[in-house]
Formats: sequence, C-alpha cells, structure tokens
Amino acid sequence: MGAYRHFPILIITVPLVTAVLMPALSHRRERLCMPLAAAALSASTVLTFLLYRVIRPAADCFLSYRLGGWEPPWGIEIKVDFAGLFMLSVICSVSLLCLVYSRKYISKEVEPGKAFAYYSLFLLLSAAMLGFTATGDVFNMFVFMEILALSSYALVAVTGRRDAVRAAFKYLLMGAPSSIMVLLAIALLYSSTGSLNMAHLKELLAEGAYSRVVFASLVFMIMGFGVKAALFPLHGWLPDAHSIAPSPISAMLSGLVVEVAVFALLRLFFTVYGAASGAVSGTSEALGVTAAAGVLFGGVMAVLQKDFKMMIAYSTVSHIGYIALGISIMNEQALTGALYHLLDHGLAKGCFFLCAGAFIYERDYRRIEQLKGASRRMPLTCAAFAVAALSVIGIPPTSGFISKWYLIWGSVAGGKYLYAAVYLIGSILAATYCLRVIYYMFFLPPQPGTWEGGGEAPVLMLVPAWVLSLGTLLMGALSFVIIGRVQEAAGLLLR
Amino acid sequence: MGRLLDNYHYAVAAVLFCTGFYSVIMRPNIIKKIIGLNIMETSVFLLLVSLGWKEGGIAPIHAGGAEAASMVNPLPQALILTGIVVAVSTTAVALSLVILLYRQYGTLDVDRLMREEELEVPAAGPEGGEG
Amino acid sequence: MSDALSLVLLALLVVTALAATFSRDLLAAVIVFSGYSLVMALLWQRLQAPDLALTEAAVGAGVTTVLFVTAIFKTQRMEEEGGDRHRRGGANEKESVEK
Amino acid sequence: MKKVVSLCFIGALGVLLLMLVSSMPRMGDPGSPTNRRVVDRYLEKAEEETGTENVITGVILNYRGYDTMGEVTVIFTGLAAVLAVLGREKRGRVYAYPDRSPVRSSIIVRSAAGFLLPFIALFSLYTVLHGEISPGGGFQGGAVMAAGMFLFAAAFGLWKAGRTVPPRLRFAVEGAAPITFFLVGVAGLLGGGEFLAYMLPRVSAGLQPALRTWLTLLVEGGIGAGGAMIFISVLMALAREEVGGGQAA
Repeated sequence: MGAYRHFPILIITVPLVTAVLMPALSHRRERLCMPLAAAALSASTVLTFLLYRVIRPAADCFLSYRLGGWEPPWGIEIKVDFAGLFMLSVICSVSLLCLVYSRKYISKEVEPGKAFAYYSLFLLLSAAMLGFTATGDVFNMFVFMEILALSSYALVAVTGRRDAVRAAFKYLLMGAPSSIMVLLAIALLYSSTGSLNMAHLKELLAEGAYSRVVFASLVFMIMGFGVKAALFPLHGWLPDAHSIAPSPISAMLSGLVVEVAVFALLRLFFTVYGAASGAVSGTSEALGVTAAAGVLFGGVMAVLQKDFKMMIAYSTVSHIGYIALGISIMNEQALTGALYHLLDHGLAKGCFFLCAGAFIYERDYRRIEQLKGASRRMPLTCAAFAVAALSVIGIPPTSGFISKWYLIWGSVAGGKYLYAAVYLIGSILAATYCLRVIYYMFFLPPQPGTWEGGGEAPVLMLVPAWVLSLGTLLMGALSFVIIGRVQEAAGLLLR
Repeated sequence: MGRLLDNYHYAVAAVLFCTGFYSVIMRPNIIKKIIGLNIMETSVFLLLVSLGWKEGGIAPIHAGGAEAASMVNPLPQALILTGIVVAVSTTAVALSLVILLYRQYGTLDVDRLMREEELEVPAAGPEGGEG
Repeated sequence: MSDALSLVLLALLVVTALAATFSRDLLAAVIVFSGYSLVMALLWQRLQAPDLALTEAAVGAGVTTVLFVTAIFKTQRMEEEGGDRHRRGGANEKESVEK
Repeated sequence: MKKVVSLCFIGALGVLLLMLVSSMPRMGDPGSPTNRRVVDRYLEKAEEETGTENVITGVILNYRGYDTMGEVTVIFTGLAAVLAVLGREKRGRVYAYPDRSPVRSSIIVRSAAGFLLPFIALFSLYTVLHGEISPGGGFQGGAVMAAGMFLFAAAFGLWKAGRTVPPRLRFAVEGAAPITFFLVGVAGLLGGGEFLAYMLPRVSAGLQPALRTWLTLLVEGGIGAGGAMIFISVLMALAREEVGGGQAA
C-alpha cells in the first residue's frame, strides 16, 4: 500500500488545518482565503480519488489507519472501506464545487470583514464531514459531528439577515439537543460494552449482554442522527435553514450534511449494531414507516411551496426519506439504491441550490412565479436546473433513475410492495414540483417587468452548477461501470 | 426496581437530563433554553464519569507508587474533557446568536420570535444585519 | 460511594438544576447554574476525577457563567411575561443592572 | 395542548430512563463492562508507553490524541462561528463594552483581583506544564488562565483587558492548538510512524522517550495558549458593541 496508507488522515487534516490559518489572514490578506481553501480541498479530492486504486469492494480490502500507532480498541482507528470511500468522494467533489461557486456569491451576500470566517467555517464543515465519514470510533464520530454542527449553525447565520439568524437559532435549538442524545447513546453503548471502536463493538454486541441498554442506545442514536438528517417528524429546522442560508451553503447542507447523517445511521445499523439483530430489526421497521411518511410529506409540501429554495428544501426532506427507507428495507438491492442515491442526491440537490443561487445573485428572485420566462435571459442556468430535475424525478439516462430502480427493486424483492408504491408516488410528486418550475422557465412568457435586460450568471457560478448536473447524467450513463462495485459494497455491509 | 438504588448516580443523571430537556423545550426564554442545554450535557457527563468509577477506586495518577488495579477508568474522564469543550463552544455560538437576535427583534421570547415570522414579508432583501 | 456527602451533593445538583430552570430572573438563573457547575466539580472530585473537577470549575463555573452574564448584560435581565407587553427593539436600550 | 403533549413526552422519557438505569450494570462494580474491557492497558502500560504518570493525560494526548485534535478544532470552530455571527474587530473603529458605566468595580474587588491574578497565572502555568504527573494538562491550564483573564476583565474592565491582550496577539495564537497538533502529527508521519506518533525523523531510539516528553509538552503548551486566547476572543466578541468611527476605516 505504501504511501496510500497515510492518505486518509491527510484527506481530513489538510482542510482542517488550512481552516485554522484563515483568521491570521483576516487582516488585509482576506483575498488569499478562497484560493487557499480551494487548494486544500483540491488536495483532499485528489487524494480521495487516488484511493480508488487501492480500495476495492472486498471483505479484506479497506484502509485502517491507526492514529499514533495504537491498536484499535485502545487507540482511534480511521477505517475507509469502499462504501466510505464512495461517500468521501461525493463529499470532496461537491464541496469543492460549492467552494468555487462561493467566490462570487459570497462577495455579494457576506460583508468583507466576515469572508475569512466564511471560508474557515466552510473548510471546517467539509473536513468535519470527511472525518465523520471516515472514522471507525463512535466517540470520534461525535467530535466531528460537533465541528460539523457548530460550523453549519454559523454558516446559516453568516449573512446576518434577520430571518437567517432566526433560522440558524432554530437549527441550533434542534441540533444541540440531538447532539446530546447522540452523546447519551454513546454513553449507554459504552456502559454495556466498555469499548468505543466500531469493529470491536460489533464483536462485543454479538454477545447480547444488556440488550435493553443497547436497544435504548440505538433508539437515542436514531433520534439524534434523525434530527441531523431531518428524518420526517424531526425535520422542523430544515426548510428554514436550507432555504435562508446563502445558496452554496444550502447546497452543502442539503446535498451533503443531511446525507452524512444518514450515512452515519447506515454505518451504525450495519457496522455497529448489526450483530445485535433484535435491536436493529425492531427499529428498522419504525424507521421505514417514518421514512415513508417523510417521502410523501416532503413531496406534498414541496408541491405547495411558493418560494423556490423552500421547494428544494422540502424536496430534500422527501429524498432523505428515500435513502432512509432504502436502509430500512435491509436487502442488497435496496442498500445499493440507497448508496447510489447518496451520490445522486448530493449532485442533483447541490445543482438545484446552485441554480437557485444564480437567480438570487443575478436578480434577487426567490419566488417560483418570478421564474416565468427565465430561460430567455439565463438559458444555461435553466438548462442545468432542468438536467438535474430529470435526475430528481428519476428519468432514465440519469443517476436518479438508477438509484430509484434499485430502491424499487429492493422493496419488491423484500416483499414490501407498499414501499415500492411510496417510491413511485414520491417520483410523481417530484415530477409535479420539478416540471412546474421547468414549465415556468421555458414555456411561459415572463411577468411584465421581470426579465428585461441583464444576462447569464457569471462563469464561476455556472461551471459548478453544470459540472453537478452533467455529473448526474454521467453517473447515470456510466452506472454500469460503478453500480456493480456499489452493489458488492452493499453486500459487504449486510454481511 | 432492579439496580435503581445501586445506580442512584445514574438516576440523578436521568433526572437532570429531563430537567434540562424540559428547560429546552418548554421554557419560552432562549437563555433558559441554553442553560437547559448545558444541564442536559452535564447530566450525560455525570453518567459517564460514574460509569468509570470503581468501588474504592483512586484517581488514575501513578504518583507515589499507586496501584494500577485500584484506579478508576480514565477513558470516560478523557472523553468528558472533550465534552466540556464541546458544551462551552456550543454555548458561545448560541449566545452570539442570542445577542444578534435581540439586536434585531428586541425579544428573548421564542413565542414572540415565531409570531414575528408570520407578520414578516417573506424573502426580504439583505437588510438588518448589524451594519 | 453511598456516603452522606455524595448524597448531599447529588441532592444539591437536582435542587440547583430546578432552581436554574424555574427562576424568572435570568441573572439569578445563571448564578445558580454556576453553583450547579461547582457542585458538579465537587462531585467529580469525589468520583476520583480531579482533572475534570479542575476543568469544570474553570470552564463551567467560570468561563460559561461569564459568557452568560455578558449576554444578559447585552440583552435583558428578566424573562418576559406571556404576551401582554411588547418590548421596543433596538440595540441601545438596556435595562440598567446594578450588581 | 402542545404543552400537555410535551410534558407527557418528558415524563415518559424520564420513566423510561429510570427503567433503563435499573437495567444498567451496577455502578462501581469492578466486573462491569466499562471496568473490565480495554481499560487495563491504559492503567497498566500507560506510564511506560506514553511517559506520563497521569494516565488521563496519556489517554488524551496519546491513545486518543486524534480526539483531542478534534476537541481543539471544536473550540476553534466555536470562535470562528462567533466571529462569523458577530464580526471581527476592525482597525479604526470604536467599540464600547457593556461595563462602560461610570461606576467602577470597588477597590476591594480590584485589589483582591490584583492579588489573586499572579497566583492564578502561576497555577495555570503549573497545570499546563505539570499535566503529565499531576491533575491538569494543556486544556485544563488554558481554561484556568482564561478564567483568570475573565476575572481581570471583571475587575478592571473589558476595555483594559482588550488592551492587555491585544487583538494582534490573539489572532496569532488562536489557531495554535490545531496547528501544533498538525505539525507534531506530520513530524510523526515523516519519522516513519503514524500521524501523531510523537516522533521526529532521524532520532535514535534511545532519545525517543525524551523526545516524546518534549513533544507532549509542546502540544500541551499549544492547547493551553490557544484555548485561553480563544476564550478571551469569544468574550470580547460577545461583549463589544460598535459605536462609531467605522466609515473612515
């Protein structure tokens, strides 16, 4: 493995330390912040993609990094398997694109003296997501979750607008107790096993001691991460925070942060509690029901929205439900679909919010009806949105189609026809809210006085949006290359 | 009842957790909510420290030839040190938001904050802030 | 560990937590919370965690309390009554708090 | 209605938690999972493997050093978040602090603080440097230092405290903790070990224990200084209020 051995730690710590350097640049050299941040994230991205050369979806093929050289149950272990690497590469690429996009957008929305804090927090957010995904230790996961949480609260409020501050506070008021619930869950897990390392925990939980305490800890974990992931009854903070935050942050929060929390649930279900089968099967049923409710609720609310970003935010509630439902079905096809949907959702939702940001940047238009006739002046932005919308709906050449195909296949194979119906209804709802916007953009004449003069969004904003929307097409068209491996990784998780 | 009386430290932690949770979700004042968060957090710390305690244990410091077998578990203590930092950082962030909220809304009452939400014109341009 | 001192400390913890939750005077609540942290620090000393006792006394009772008091100085000292009186917004009027 | 539901929820949570408490391992039992597993290595070998008599310091900086790196990043994130919300002080602007009232703190407070402060500073320094053999360590010392600074601010005013620890110094030191961690980590990496292995390249095995001690001290110092500075910066950011002079700058 050679030098690859050290890649996981560098992927995480390089952006982390670059973030810490930012305040020192806050005087006069604030212009350097963005290039520096971009360099750090690009380095992480390159290292992440290089790891595909050594990590394959096989039982014994993962990178285990022992911090300080201490063996796992005593020291902390970073463990990157194929599913983890898949998530890491989504995080790296989407956050790099959002960072590039921020360059223009932030100079408009954030006052100059705060830009350094914005980039610092942005890097901390990305690094925390990377560390959170890669770690093999439950308490370490909590630490990175806190970095993630604190930076996202502040990033929602960074513009200082009234509604933004209130949305951030609402987010904090739900997010902080959920963090404490996760901590409580870790304490309960520790009390019944005496270990914190995920692999070791799996072995110990197989013994089946203190099963009530273990069950309670899983319930608290689901409640805690459920708030972070905005699973249906716990999603209250999401629409406000995601729609009011600056658009690149909305894209990060919606495309990645909630996803990372779902990924943590996936990890806990299969890597930690997998052996305590009673606990998992009991809770997965409940998770499935709430997730199905979330798919429908999010879809219906998205159809009813008048604010463009609010609509996308509710669509996120619906799509997180898709992934959680896929996890709760617990078979290989559904899990493949869930993993692939993590990728698809990151790309498509990221693109949605970047497009919405382009409209806000150019025109300050936030309402859907203001987008009537938008394609006359901003055709490229509208087209990027339309392509990503195909993926959100699940129309064939896109990655959204592939993931939904597997999700529905999985629910039919698992005998859960009702869930398959939920997926189909969710798609119909998605078609309703996406096609309405597309219809407004391309086929309706503009409202008087809205789309006169002006032009396309700046290149630095168009390129990230287009990369993301082409990504959904590419990942759909080339899915035959990847999907086999993802399916093997899903099979490994289930084992 | 099982071991409820043996585990009375844990029981107190549970009571404190609920007290804090009550403060977070029921008290309308946002500073009260933040105090509640801190109480919840310390209750979990109390649970963790008690988990690491051992009958007749001594602090895990090797000074003066102390015996390893009689020491309490150092791991929860190390974890809680991190937890304390997390708690104080969260409090700092929350209080900074409180100060900004008060500057903009003139109230610390959550019900009142939410009521203003209904009156507000949605999607206002960048205004407010602290100038 | 069933000695009287620990029981007293645990009882004090519950009492201070309840007092901090139910007092209408925010400053008083924060001071009581600071006392809560100190009791917690003593309890941790009893549970053989001297490092934590030190940190909790400095951070919980010291730093956190000062941050709270600062925030209260910059906002208002009393909890509002339910809905009858509407406060004026703005930065510069503060209730003068003599301490 | 909503109130009743919430109260019922909390009550149910409390009953469930108490039921859970009764099915948890007995507290203080030497045979409970927490006292049986993983921990023996810390207690028996930490002194020899990490070179610290205080096992907690050994766990914090060695076995779970990565968590501590995360911890110092959390507190830095807290600072960055506060600055993102409230803004950083800028040159040429005038700031006021809420204690600007003409009533100064009494002579008793001031002289008591003046008397105590040197001891607090000394104690915090001792806590940082002596963390390996007695209770204490980098963060503990930093917190004591910050509490001392807060006492100074309470006695002599925030404005003066802001002068005593000038912004320029704070900007430079705030990030110290994660940076020292990273540097020591990368040094371990170059030394042929893993990240955070407390090694340097080309150091003979005989010097290893001494080197470990020095690097540990370096990290402790970084955590202490960085932590204290961050607390002070957070307090100043929460307390200050811009009163004017902004346009010219």
